[in-house]
Amino acid sequence: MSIFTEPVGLSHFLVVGAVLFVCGVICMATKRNVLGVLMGIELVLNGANLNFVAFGSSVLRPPGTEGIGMDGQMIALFVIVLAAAEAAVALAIALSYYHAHATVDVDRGDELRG
Amino acid sequence: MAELLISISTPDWLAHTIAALVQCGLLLAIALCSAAVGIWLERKVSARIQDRLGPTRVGGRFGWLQPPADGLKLICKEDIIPTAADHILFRIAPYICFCATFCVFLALPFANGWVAVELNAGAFFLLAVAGLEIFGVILGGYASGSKWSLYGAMREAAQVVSYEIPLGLCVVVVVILTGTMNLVEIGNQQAGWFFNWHIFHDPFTFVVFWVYVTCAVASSNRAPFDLPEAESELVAGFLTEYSGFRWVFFFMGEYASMFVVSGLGALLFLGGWNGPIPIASLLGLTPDDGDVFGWIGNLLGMCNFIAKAFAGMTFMIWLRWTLPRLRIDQVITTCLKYCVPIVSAMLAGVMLWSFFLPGGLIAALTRPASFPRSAWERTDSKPDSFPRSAWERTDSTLRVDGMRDNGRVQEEAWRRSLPAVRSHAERGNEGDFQEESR
Amino acid sequence: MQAERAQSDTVEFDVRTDEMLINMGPQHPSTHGVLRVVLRTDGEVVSEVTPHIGYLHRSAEKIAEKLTVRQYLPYTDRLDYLAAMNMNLGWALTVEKLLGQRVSEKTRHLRVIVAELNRIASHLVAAGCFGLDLGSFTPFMWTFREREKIVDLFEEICGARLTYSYLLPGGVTAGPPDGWFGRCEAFLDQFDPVIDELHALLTSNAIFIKRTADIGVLPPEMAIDYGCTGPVLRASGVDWDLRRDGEPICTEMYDGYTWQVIAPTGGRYPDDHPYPPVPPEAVVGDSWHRFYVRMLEVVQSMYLVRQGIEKYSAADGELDKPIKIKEKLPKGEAYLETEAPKGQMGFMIVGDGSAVPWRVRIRSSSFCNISALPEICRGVLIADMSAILASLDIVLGEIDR
Amino acid sequence: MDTINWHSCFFLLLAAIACGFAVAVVVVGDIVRMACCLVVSLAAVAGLFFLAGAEFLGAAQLMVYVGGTMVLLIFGVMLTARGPLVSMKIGGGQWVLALVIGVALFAVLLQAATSTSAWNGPKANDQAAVPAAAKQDDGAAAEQDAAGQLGLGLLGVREDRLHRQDKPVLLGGMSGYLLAFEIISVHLVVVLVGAAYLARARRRIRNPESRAPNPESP
Repeated sequence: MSIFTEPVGLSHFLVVGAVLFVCGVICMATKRNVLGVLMGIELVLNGANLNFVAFGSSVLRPPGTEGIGMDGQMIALFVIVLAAAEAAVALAIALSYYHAHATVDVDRGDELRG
Repeated sequence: MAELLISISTPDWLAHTIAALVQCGLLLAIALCSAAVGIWLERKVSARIQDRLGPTRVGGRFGWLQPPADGLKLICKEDIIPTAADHILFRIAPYICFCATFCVFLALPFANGWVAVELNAGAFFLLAVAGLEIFGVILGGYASGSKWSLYGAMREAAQVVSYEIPLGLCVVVVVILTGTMNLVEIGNQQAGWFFNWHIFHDPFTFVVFWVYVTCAVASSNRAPFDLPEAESELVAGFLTEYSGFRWVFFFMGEYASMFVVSGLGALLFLGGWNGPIPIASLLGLTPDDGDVFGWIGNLLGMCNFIAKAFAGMTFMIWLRWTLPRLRIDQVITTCLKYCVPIVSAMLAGVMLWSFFLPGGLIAALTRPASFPRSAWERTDSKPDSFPRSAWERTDSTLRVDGMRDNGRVQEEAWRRSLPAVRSHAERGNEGDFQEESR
Repeated sequence: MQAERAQSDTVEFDVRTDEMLINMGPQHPSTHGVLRVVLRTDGEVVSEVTPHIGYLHRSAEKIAEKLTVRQYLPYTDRLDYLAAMNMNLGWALTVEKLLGQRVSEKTRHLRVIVAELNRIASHLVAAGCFGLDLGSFTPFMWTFREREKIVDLFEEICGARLTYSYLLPGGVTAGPPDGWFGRCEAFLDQFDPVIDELHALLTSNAIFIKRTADIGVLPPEMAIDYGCTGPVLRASGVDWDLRRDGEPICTEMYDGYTWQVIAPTGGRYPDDHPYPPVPPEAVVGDSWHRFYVRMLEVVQSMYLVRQGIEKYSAADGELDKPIKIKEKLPKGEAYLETEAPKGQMGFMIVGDGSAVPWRVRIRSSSFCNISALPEICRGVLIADMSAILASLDIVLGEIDR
Repeated sequence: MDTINWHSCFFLLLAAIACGFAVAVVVVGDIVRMACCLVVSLAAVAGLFFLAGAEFLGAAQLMVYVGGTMVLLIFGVMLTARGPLVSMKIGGGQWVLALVIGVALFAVLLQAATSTSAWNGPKANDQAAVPAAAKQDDGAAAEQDAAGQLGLGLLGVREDRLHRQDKPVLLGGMSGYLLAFEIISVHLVVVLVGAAYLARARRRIRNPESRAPNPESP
């Protein structure tokens, strides 16, 4: 019953997704750099994405059972696209934040004026 | 191969590992050889352009062994890491660059079925992985701790990210024509005479090919788009602080990626392994005629493909030694003001063309009367003018012609989903679909 | 337009980032030697340019105060080492002006021939390096191939390939060997079509035009203010050439020769020629015109060489012998500017009655030309920097002296 | 000894890379090294997508995320990382807090992931010996043209659901993603314009006559 001989299942993917998600959350919590926070968000989204793909995959389930099929990949695709868009906006915000505050430390930006 | 090893009582895991390593080694050899031949070609072609002889002595008359000699010299050089550099990133950057290029070879088919990993999304995968090369360049440029290197890295980022858009659109054009992203199928659909090549499919694809050439040159950082290492402006750009072995890796990565973009161009537009004349099928060297003959035919096809890729490389070398370098704003302008709009317009054009004249230009010219069924008639009534094998194989996966295939899949899907989406269809789409599919 | 640019005190940017100070040189491929230019950049845009010179300073003027004028001649070779003949000529003419000597007809024509041949060689280097600095290596090889033939010719007459020390005050070291003029003409004949190739490779190349047209525009007033001379001045539309407009000792050398001064006065070049026309993007005084003026001057120099060969064989008399090594200089001073390939090269000699000059001063054309660099480089991109620098065609040996 | 399941081996390898570099992203202080680790982690996730049979998605992940997003990130890093800003430390208390929350969250997720037995995957004897091979022959039928199915799905046709005509509920609401596709397209355009607008610095025009130095400069 070694992991090297047993096929992987959905749970394995979910665990990896969980690790990514948690790393992302910790990253968001502990980084003061705007870009660090952004990277945490990317990790979280990827953890979620991995779950979607795993749920939608047919190779990871016992034969005969059915997952969410194409929907998993579809949603993951949307997440990827939206994450790219989000990164672009976040980067633009980071840039203009930098111009305004001359730093990328999120703790300095505690006033809402631009 | 793994089976062979198992049969001589090698443990299962060892057999598979050895087989995998051998295949990796084979691919690596191809990548390195393409880089080495590219370097030799660069030396000889540039020499001819400049009224010189180039290498003449190392390894015989034509300086065949010059690339290994170069490599040996560079490996013997002192490995310098600047004090201001970020040591770890500086060290790994060249390997990232080379590995990304090497991974592309995984999905690059050399002949019908001769590909390490046949992916359904092969064309997309190829673009995606080739795009990773910039990551190594950016890291190298940043980690060098030199302003010139940083400039090179920033230019690379701006340039390559911009050029991925038109490059991707060029590939999409071909994907629309073929209805698949599987590179082997894309190659097989161009089997036969040269007018089956996608470049001659219609006037739009002809234009798209040249846009592809521009973007391919730009995305592999070759002159006149070699801004990241512009030696007269940025000393050597991202390569400024590199020397010896690491520099070799960047260099090999560059030449291997030249081979890749040329090969991809050949696959997408120039028939891949299908020569201008279908020699293999005329001589009876298709897989149908037996394994051995099929193998020989594939070998011919591979030679054909490699010849095309090197022709592409020669073209890039020729460009490099003829044209001055563009400026960064002009590079971006070329991309965003010319390449993207042109290829977008051509995309629309190709869509319309393959909607109305699915058979391509030659079919449209030779059989204007049979419109719009020309594609069907051509394949059904005159199968002999095309290699049978290709058609039959693609037929089995419902892929003969892009439009026909797409139409059929959509039609079937639509038919089967009618009860569910009836209400949707009644809003006006149904009529269109039925008309076009009949 | 460029002037406007220079006058506006702020440079605007879409995405503003940190400013960066960058040392371009002294070890940089496109600073033509050991020039160091400090760039203040914002992204790719250069907001301030400061040239720092002196890395090749060899006390050329001071050395002249320790040697006799003939002994000093080899040092002039090292000023503009790409046009050593013209440096020799400038020194020789200045010494002759101080001594009040005149040379024979044959010597005069021989001087015209070698000086103009060297002008061709110098302009070829300028054109090739221009291509090189724009990232095109091939023109460099092609121009050097042609220059090599000129250098071969020079080697035949004086034995040296770079530092000739041939045109001495009072005469030349030795007459040309047998058949030398024939080989000169043979060179010119085969060189004629090569010029077309160079034009095809650069002048009319779309990328070349995009990279150089309207880049580094030097208005005529500014050119005059900064003391720019030579092709740089003429490309700004100022019709000024010391071979025609200089002191008598210069212009007399070219008596009887027909040729044209290449300058786009009023935006037009003087003559119909078979070479590519001025592209609509080009502005008088920009980098493209500086390149073009040199390319057209090459043709004029070819005319001059051909005429010189004719006149030399027709001339009577002998070649002059140079002055003695320890020729005494009269009390007094002489200053003379001659038209060297890169601009006006001026030598000033103050004699105190001995054989060694009391003071020598050298006015270098590249020095004045590069002083305009900060003005014309404001607000350009980094890539334009090397284009502008190449179009100024500087030689550090002459700037630093 | 059982036959080695290569699919599982590759999964382990990629999962280790993905998780390891994700942890590295958290631990490493230097922003550029963080970005580097993140890229490796994301690339490994793309590999996991391949293993799960989502080839198109894996390529999309490589292209959009690793290629595009990371370059954007690095761009930002380079524009903003200067001197002391490169690493900004936070206090130990915050670290502890974050770790506690993180571990708790992980425990919950782990429990959720492993609790359902159906999720534990196919057993070795369920399928032909190697699922990677199985994927190639019969599982492949469904995965054969994932990109095509995705595309049709975006156009409102769910090819993979066509055989479920017995359950109209499944088909009714979930027939396709045409509307989502359209919304996202518009969203992307808005984002493009918005990002371009945000990134522009406010213009300080002292001399109204002066113009931008190079209208074409990026």
